[in-house]
Amino acid sequence: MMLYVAAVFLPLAGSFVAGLFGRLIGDRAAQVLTCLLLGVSAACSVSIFTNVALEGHSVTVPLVTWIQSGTLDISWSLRFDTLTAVMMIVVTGVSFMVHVYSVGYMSHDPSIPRFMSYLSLFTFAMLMLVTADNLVQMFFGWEGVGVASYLLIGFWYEKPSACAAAIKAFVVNRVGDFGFALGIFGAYFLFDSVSFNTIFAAAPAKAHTVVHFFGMDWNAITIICLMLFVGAMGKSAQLGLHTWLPDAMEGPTPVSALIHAATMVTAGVFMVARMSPLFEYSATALTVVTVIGAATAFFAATIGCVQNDIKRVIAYSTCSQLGYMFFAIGVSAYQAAVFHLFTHAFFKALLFLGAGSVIHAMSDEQDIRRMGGIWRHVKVTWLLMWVGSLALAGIPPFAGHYSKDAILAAAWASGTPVGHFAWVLGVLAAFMTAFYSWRLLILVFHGKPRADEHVMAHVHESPLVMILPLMVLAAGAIFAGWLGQPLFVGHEHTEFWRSAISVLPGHDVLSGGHELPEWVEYAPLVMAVSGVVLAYILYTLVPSVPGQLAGAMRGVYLFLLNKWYFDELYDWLFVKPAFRLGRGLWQGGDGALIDGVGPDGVAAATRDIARRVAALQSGYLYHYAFAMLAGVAAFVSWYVFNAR
Amino acid sequence: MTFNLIPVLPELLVAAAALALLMLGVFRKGDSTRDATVLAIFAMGAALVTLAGAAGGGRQELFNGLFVLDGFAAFAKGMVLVASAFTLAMSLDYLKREKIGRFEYPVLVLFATLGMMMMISAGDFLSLYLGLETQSLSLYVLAAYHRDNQRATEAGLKYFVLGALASGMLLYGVSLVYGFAGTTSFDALAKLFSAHGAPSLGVVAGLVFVLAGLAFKISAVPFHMWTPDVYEGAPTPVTAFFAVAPKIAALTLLMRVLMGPFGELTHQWSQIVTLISIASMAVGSFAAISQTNIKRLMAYSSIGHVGFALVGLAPGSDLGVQGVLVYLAIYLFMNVGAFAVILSMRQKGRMVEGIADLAGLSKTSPGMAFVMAVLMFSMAGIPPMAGFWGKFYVFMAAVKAGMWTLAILGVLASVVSAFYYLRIIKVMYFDEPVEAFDRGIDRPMRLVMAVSTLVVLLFSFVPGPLLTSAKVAAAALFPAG
Amino acid sequence: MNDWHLLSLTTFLPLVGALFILAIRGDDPKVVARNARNVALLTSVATFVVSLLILVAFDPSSAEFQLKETASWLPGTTVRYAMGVDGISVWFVLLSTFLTPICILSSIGAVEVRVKEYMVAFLVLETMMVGMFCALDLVLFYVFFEGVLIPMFIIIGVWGGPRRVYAAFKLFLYTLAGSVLMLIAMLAMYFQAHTTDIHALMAHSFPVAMQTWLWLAFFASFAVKVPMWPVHTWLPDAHVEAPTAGSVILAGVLLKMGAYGFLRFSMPMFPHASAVFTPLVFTLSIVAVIYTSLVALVQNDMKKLIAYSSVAHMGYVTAGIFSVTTQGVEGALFQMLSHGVVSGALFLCVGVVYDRMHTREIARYGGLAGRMPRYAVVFMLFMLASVGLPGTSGFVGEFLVLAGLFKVNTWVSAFAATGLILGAAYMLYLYRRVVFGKLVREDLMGILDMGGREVAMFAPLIVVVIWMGVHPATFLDPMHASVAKLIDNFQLAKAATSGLSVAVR
Amino acid sequence: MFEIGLAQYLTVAAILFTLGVFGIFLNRKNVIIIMMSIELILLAVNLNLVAFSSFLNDLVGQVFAMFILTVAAAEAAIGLAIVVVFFRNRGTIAVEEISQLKG
Amino acid sequence: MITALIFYMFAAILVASGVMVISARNPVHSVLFLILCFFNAAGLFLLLGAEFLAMVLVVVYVGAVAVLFLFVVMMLDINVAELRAGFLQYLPTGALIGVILLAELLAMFGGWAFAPDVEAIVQHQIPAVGHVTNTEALGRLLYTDYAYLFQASGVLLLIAMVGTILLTLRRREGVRKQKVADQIARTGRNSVEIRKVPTGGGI
Repeated sequence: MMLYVAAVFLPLAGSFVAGLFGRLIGDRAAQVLTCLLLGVSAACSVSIFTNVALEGHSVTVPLVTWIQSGTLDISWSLRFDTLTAVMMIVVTGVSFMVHVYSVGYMSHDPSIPRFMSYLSLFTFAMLMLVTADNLVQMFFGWEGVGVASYLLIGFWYEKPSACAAAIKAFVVNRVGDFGFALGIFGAYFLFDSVSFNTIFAAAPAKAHTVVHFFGMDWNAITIICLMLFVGAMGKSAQLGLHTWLPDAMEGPTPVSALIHAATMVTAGVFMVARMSPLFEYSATALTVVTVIGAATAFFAATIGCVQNDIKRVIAYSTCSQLGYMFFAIGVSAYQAAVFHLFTHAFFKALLFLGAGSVIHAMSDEQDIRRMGGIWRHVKVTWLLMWVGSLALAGIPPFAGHYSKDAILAAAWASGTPVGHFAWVLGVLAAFMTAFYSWRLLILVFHGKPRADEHVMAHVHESPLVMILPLMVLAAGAIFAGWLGQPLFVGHEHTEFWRSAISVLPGHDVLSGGHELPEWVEYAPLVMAVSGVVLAYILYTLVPSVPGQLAGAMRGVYLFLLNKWYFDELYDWLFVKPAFRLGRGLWQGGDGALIDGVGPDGVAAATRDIARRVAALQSGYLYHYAFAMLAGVAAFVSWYVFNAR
Repeated sequence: MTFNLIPVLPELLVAAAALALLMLGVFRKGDSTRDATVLAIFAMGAALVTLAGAAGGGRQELFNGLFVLDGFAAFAKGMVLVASAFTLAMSLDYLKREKIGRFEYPVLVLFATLGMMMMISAGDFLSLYLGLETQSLSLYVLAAYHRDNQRATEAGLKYFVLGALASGMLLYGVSLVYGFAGTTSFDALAKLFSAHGAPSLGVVAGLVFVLAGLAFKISAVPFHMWTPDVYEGAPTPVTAFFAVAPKIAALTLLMRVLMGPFGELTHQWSQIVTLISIASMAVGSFAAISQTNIKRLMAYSSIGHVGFALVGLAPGSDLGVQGVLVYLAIYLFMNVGAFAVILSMRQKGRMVEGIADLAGLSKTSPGMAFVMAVLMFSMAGIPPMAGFWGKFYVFMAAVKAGMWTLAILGVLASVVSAFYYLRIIKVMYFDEPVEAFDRGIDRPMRLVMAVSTLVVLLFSFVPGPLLTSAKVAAAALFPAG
Repeated sequence: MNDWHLLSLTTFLPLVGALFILAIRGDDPKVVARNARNVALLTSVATFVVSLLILVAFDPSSAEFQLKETASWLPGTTVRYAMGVDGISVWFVLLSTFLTPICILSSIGAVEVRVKEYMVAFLVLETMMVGMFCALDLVLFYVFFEGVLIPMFIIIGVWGGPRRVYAAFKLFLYTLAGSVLMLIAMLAMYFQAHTTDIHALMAHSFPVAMQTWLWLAFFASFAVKVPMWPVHTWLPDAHVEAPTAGSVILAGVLLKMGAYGFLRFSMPMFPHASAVFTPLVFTLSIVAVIYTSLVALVQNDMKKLIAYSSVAHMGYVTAGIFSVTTQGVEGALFQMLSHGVVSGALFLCVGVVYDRMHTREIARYGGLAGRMPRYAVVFMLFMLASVGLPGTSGFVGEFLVLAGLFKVNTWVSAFAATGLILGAAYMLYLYRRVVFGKLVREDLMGILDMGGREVAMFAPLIVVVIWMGVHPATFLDPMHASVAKLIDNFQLAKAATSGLSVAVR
Repeated sequence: MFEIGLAQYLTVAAILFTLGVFGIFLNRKNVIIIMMSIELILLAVNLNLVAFSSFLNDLVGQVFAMFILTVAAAEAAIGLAIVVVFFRNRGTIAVEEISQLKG
Repeated sequence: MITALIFYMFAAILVASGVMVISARNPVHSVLFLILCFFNAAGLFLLLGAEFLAMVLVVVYVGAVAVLFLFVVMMLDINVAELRAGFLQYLPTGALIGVILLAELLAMFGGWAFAPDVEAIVQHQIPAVGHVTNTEALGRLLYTDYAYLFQASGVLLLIAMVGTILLTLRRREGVRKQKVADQIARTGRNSVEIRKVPTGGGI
C-alpha cells in the first residue's frame, strides 16, 4: 500500500523541500533530491503497472475525508486501475526524463531549486489527477496542474510575454474548468455523488433521464458529458480553447516537453476516457467530441505548416495530435486514444527536448528561418529528431504509426458519417503532419546555415545529462507502438483494460477494424510519405517555391500564419470588451450611477436642502412670527377641513 | 382651611433661596456672584433632597388642585433641578473670566427654575400660565443678560417678542377651551372630555393654539425659529441653561397637558404632534449640516432632539411617555456635557465657538475630545452610548402604536443628523490642529464632563434604575384603568 | 465550563485590555506606544486562547445554542443580556479573535502615531464583533452590530489615507442608514412576538404580509453590510483608505456580519419572505459576481481591486445562503470563513509593500519576485486561495456553494461560476503587475523582503488556509447540526405558510 | 344682529387678535409697535375670557384675566427694558436691523 | 337695543383704533391709539359686568403700562418718516393667512356651544348682583382659592423688577452723590493735616 501512496506523494515532498528550503540546501541538492524522488516514484509506477495492468489487481487506497456536507461526501483516495497505471507510467516516466534533462538544460539559471520544485509539484498534481477516485479530486489535480503550468510558463517572470502567456494559459484553462465544474455539479445533481464507482454503476439506469437544465429539457447524461468535455477542451487545447498552448511555449523547453506535450494536455483525453461509462450513453456528446477532435486535428496541422518558431511548430503538432485522440474517443475507440496518448508522450517529449537541445546549441535562437545546416555539429540530436519526426509522421515501424493507424481505422470502422468525416480530416492532417515535420527537419538541420557566424561558431552538442533522457525517450518512440499495440488495441485489449474503460457492445470499433478496405488501410501511410516528399521538394529542391506560394496566396498564408486569427478574435470578443466593460461599470456604473444617485447624490441633495433650510432662518423677526402664525393657521385649517 | 405645605417645600426652598440671595447681593459689598452661585447650587441640591422626601406616596394635590405633585412631576423636577445645578456650576468660571458676573444671574436662574417647577406641577391652566411666565420672564432677562453685547441683546429681544406672541397664542387657546368647558382645571377637563368624547371644533382650535404656545417653548418646528438665534446670541452658560432645563420642563408640561386634560383627545392632537415631530426632526437634522458656529449647531441639534422626543409623545401611550422621560434624562446629560466642552473652548484667553476651532482637539486635549466624541456619538444615537436608548424607547412607542411613517422618517432623520455629529468628531479627530485650546479647565467643568460622559458611556451597562423610575413616573400620568 | 461565562469573558476581555491601555501614562511617546502594543497583543492573544476554550466546550453534535448566559437587562421589556453560540456563530467568534492579534501584529511599524488610541479602538472593535456573534437577543445584537461602526469610523478616519474622511463617512452613514430600518423592524417584531429572544423568535411565525416588510428592512441593513450590489460602493472606498489592519478586519469580519444576519434572522424568522425574495437575492448576487469582477479587472489600486473581489466573493455567500441547501449554506459559511482569512491575508500582503513604499498603486510596483521571494510565495498562495484553487480554503466554499446552487437553479450556478474565470483573470493580472515583470523602478531596488514579524503574522494564516483546504471537515463538522436544523425549520415553516402543513404532518 | 350675544364679543376679540398678529409681522420698522401688538393680543384674550366668564356665569374667567393683566404689565416692563438695552447697543430699534443672528 | 348700540360703538372704535395702532406712522400716535383701545375694551368689560377689570384696565393699563410705552417711545426718539416702508410689501401673503385664520375662528364662533351640563362644571359662579360686588367677589376668590397664584404673581413682578434693573441700571462713574454717613463721620482729625513747614524750604 505504501508503494501506491509513495508513488503519488514523493514528488510533493521533493517539491516542498526544493521550494521552501532551496536556498538552504543549494542548487545541486535540490536537483539531486527531486530527481531521486521522482526516480523512485517512477520505479514505483512501473511496479504498480505490473501489479495493476499486467496482473490485474485494481486497487483503491482511501486516505481521509475531504469535504462532507449533506449528501455530498468527498474523500481523498487513490484509485489504481489500468488506465491510471498507464498514465502513471507516462507521467512519472516522462517527468523523470525531464527532471534529469533539466539538470543540464537549466544549469545556468539563477533559480534552479524553484524550477525543480515546480516540476515536481506539477508531477504530483498530475498524479493526483490520474489517481483520482472521484470527480472533485480529479478537479483538484486538474487545477493543480493548471497552477503548476502557470508557474512554469511564467517561470521567467521578468519576460512580459512569459507572464502574459502564463495568465492566458490559466485563464483559458479556467474557462474549461468552468465547464468541468458545472459537469461535476450536474453529475452530483443526477447521481447524488461524485464518486466514480457510484456514477458508473448508476449511469445505465439514468441513461434516458431528462432534466431541466438552463431552461431547457436535456438528456441528463448528455449535458453532463458536454460540460465535462468543455473542461477537457480547455486542458487539451481543443479548437476554441487552444489559444493558450502555442503561447505556453514561452516557458523553458523542458516545461514544454513535460506539460505541453506529454502529460498535462493529455489530461483531457484521460478524463474523457475515464468517464467512458458515462460518455457511452450519450451519442450526442460523442458526436460533438468527434467533430471537435477532427476539426482540431486538421486546423492545428494547417497552422503548423507555416509557423517559423521551432517550438510553435511542435506545439501545433501537439494540438493536432490531441485532436486525433479526441476523435478516437468520439468513435468510442478510447483504447486507441490512450494508446496514441502513450506513444505520443514519448515521441513528442523527444521532439521537444530535441528542440530544446537545438535551441541550446543555437544560443537560444528559436526561429527556424535562421537555422539550417547544423546536423554535422549536433549529430546525436539530429538523429534523435529524425526518430521523433518519423514517429510523429506515422512511418512504420515507429510508435506513431501503430497508434495513429488504430485511430484512423477506428474512425472509418465506426461507419457513421461523423466517423468518416473525422477519418478524412485525420488523413489530411497526417499528410500535413509529415509535411511540416520535414519542413522543420530540413530547415533546421539541412541546407545552408542561415545563422550568423558568431552563432554558428558556438553550435555544440548538448551534455550527456541532456542527451541520455533523449535516448531513453527515443527508445520509447521506436518501440512503444510495437510493444503496446497488442495490449492497448490488439488482441489482449479486453484483458488489459478490463473495467477501466467501458464500451457499449454496439460501439466496439476495435474488433471491427479488421474488415477495412485496403485503400483505407494504406491511405495514412501514403499521405504521410507524400507529405515528406512534398517537404523535400519544396525546401530542398526548389526552395524558392514556398516564398512564391506564400506571395501568391497571401491571404491564405497570413490566415494560417496568424493562427486563423483566433487570438485577435478573442481579444476583440472577450478581452477588450471585458476591460472596457469593467472600466465602464466602474466609472459609469459605480462612480456615476450608483454613487452619483446613491450616497454622493444623496449627500449633495442633503447639503442642498440643508442650505435651503438654513436660509429660511433669515434672522428677521417678522419671518419668524409669520412662520408661527402660518403653522397655527395650517393646523387649525387641517382640522376645519380635514379632521373628523 | 389647613395646608399641607410639604409637597411645595422644594419650590418654597428655591423661592426663599432666590430672595435670600437677592438680599445677599444687594447688601454685601463687592462682587458676590461666586458665592451666590455656589449657594444657589446648594439650594437646588437641597430642593432635590426635599423633593425626594416630599414625593413619596401617590398623587398629592394642593391649593384646590392648582398644584399637583405626583411621580411624574417629581421625576421631571428632579431632572430640571439637576440640569439647573449643572449649568450653574458650569457658569461659575465663565462669568468671572468674561467679567460679566453679577449676583442677579444665579437669582434669575433660581427664579426660572422655580417657574419650571411650577409648570411641571401645574394642575390648572392658570397655574400653568403663571409658572410658564415666571420661567419665561427670567429667561428673557437671562438671554439679554450680557447687556453690552449686541448679539446678546438681539437674542433677548427676539426671544422676548416671539415668546410673548407664543404666550398670546397659548392664552387665546386656553380662553377657547375655557369658553367651551367652563373650567380651567385639568382634572375637570379630563373628566369632561372623557364623558362626552369628541368635542366641538372650537376646543380643537383651542388645543391647537395651546399646542402652538407650548411648542414654542420646546422649540418645535414651525415654532422653533427663535432657537438658533437665541442660542447663538446668548452668553454660553445661558445657552447651556436654555438647552436643557426649560426644554425638559416645557416638554414634561406638554405631556401633562396632552395626557391630562386632553388625554381623551389623543386622536386629535396626535396628528399635530406627529407633524411637528417630523418637521422638527427634519429641520433639526438638515439645517444643522450647514452650520459653522457650534452653539448654533447645538440649537438645531436640540430642535432635532425635540422632534425625536415628540416621536414618543405622538402615540399618547404610557410606553411613549416613559420613552420621552428616558430620552429627556439622557438628553440632559448629553447636552450638559457638550456645553461643558463648548464652555471650555478658549484660545489665548478668548472664547471661541466655531466648529473649526475644534480642529485636532484629540491631539491637543485628548480628554476633552474623548468626552465630546462620546457625547456626539450618543447624540447621533449610536449604541452602546446612552443616546441610542432614548431613541430606542421613543421609536418603540411609535412602532407599538403602528405609526410607521413617523418611525421610518424619524430613523432616517437620525441618519442625517448623524452626519453633523460625525462632522464634529471628524474635526476633532481627523483634522490637524490649528491652535490649541488654553489649558486649565476648572474643577466644576471637569466634574460635569466626567459625570455626563460616565452616564452616557455606562448607561448600557446599568440601564435599570433610570428605566424603572421613568416607568413609574410615566405611570403616574395614567390613572389606573 | 458553562459557569466560566466563556462568551462574556471572550467578549469583554478586550475591553478590559483597552482600559488598561487607557491607563498607560508616560512622557516618552515611544515607551507608551510600545506598552500599548504589548498590552494589546497580550490581550488579544489571551482572548484568542479563551475563545479556543469555547471550541473545546462546544458540542458539535448539537444544533442548540450552547454556552448560554442570561442576565436581566432592560426592565419592563423582554430584552435581556443573552449570549450563546451555535454551529453557525461559533466559527465567527473564533475568526474575530483569530484575526485581531494578527491585525495588531501587523500594525507594528505601520501605525506610528497615536498608537495608544489605535490599540484601544481595535480592542473595542473586537469586543463589539465577538459580542455581535454571541448575542442571543435582538436588541443586544443590534447594540453590538451598530457599535462596531464607532471604532471602525475612528480607525479609518484617524489612521486612514488621503480620502479617509469621505470613506469613513460613507461607511458610517451608509451602514447606519441600512440598519436603522432594521431597528424599526426589530421593534415591530418585538410587539408581534412579545419577545426579543432570538431563539424564541425563530420559533415564532410572523404573518406573511408582515414578513415581507420585516425581511426588506433587515435586508436593507444586511445587504449594505455584506455588501451586495448595488449598495457596495462604500466598501472599495473604505478599504482603500483604511489602514492595513482596518482593511483586514473590515474584510475579514465586518463583511460577515451581514451574511451572518441573513442566516440568523432573515432565513429562520421570515422563511416565507425569504423564499419570495430569493430570486432577487440570486439576481443581485450574480450581478455582484460578474459586475464587480469586471470592475476589479481594471483597478489601479491594489486594495480597491481586492475590495471589489470581496464583493464578488460575498456574492457567492449570499447566493449560497439563499439556495437553502445543505451544501449551499455550509458552503456559504465556509466561504465566509475562508474569505475572512484569505482576503485578510491579501490586505496584509498589500500592507507589507505599502509599509515599504507608501503607495498602493499597482503601476508603481513590478518585479518584486526577485527582491522579495518570500513575499512572492506568500502572496502567490493567498492569491491562488482567493482564486479558489482546490487544496486551499477558497475552493471548498466556492465549490459547495455552487454545488448547492446548482440543485436549486442551474442558471444561477452557471452565472456565478463565471466568477471562476473572472476571478482568476483579475487576481493573476494583479499578481503579474506587482510581483512579476522586470524590476525597473529605482526606488524598488532596495526593497527588503518580509522580516520575522511579518512571517509570524502570515504563518498562522497560511496554516489555516491550507488546513481549511485539505481537511475542511474540521470546520464543517460543527456546522452540520445547526445548518441541518436551519434548513429543516425553513422548509417546515415555508410549507406551513404555504398552507401545506397538513400534508406534511 | 341687535341681540348682543357671545358670538359678537368673540368676533371682536378675534378681530383684535388678528390685528395683533398682523401688527407683528407686517411691521418692519419699530419693535415697540410689535410690543403694542402683543398688548392687543392679550387684550383680545382678556375680552374672550371676560365674555366667556359672563356668559358661563363663572368668575374664574375674570380671575384669569386679572392675572393676565398682571403678567402683561411685568412683561411690558421687561420687554421695554430689553428694547432700551438694544437701542443703547445699536442705536436703532428698527425690526429689520434686528438680524445679525441668522442662518 | 341701547346695549347693542353701545356695544357696537365700543366695538367699532376698538377695532378701528386697533388698526391705527399697527398702522400709524408715528409711534407716539400708536401708543395713543392703544390707550383708546384700552378705554373701549374697558367699556366692553363694563357691558359684560366685569367692573373691577374695567377699572383695572383703565387705571393700571392706561395709567402705568401705556404711559411706560409712551415714555420709552419718546425717550428712544425714533425717526418718524421711514417707519412704514415695506408695510405693504408683505401684506398680501400675510393678509391671506390672517384672513383665513380669522374666517375659521369666526366660523367656529357662529355656533359656539358650551359643554353639556356646563353648569355642573362651573365651580365659582358669579354671585347675583346685589349680594356682593364684582370687586368683592373677585377678592374673595383671589385671596382664598387662588392665593397660590397670587403669591406667584408677586414673584413674577419681582422678577420683572430685578430684570429691568439688571438690564437698565448703570452706575455711572464720576457722578457725585451725597454720602450722609461719610459726612457725619468726618472729624477734624482726619480732614485737617498739620505740617511743619521749614523756613524757606517750601512745601
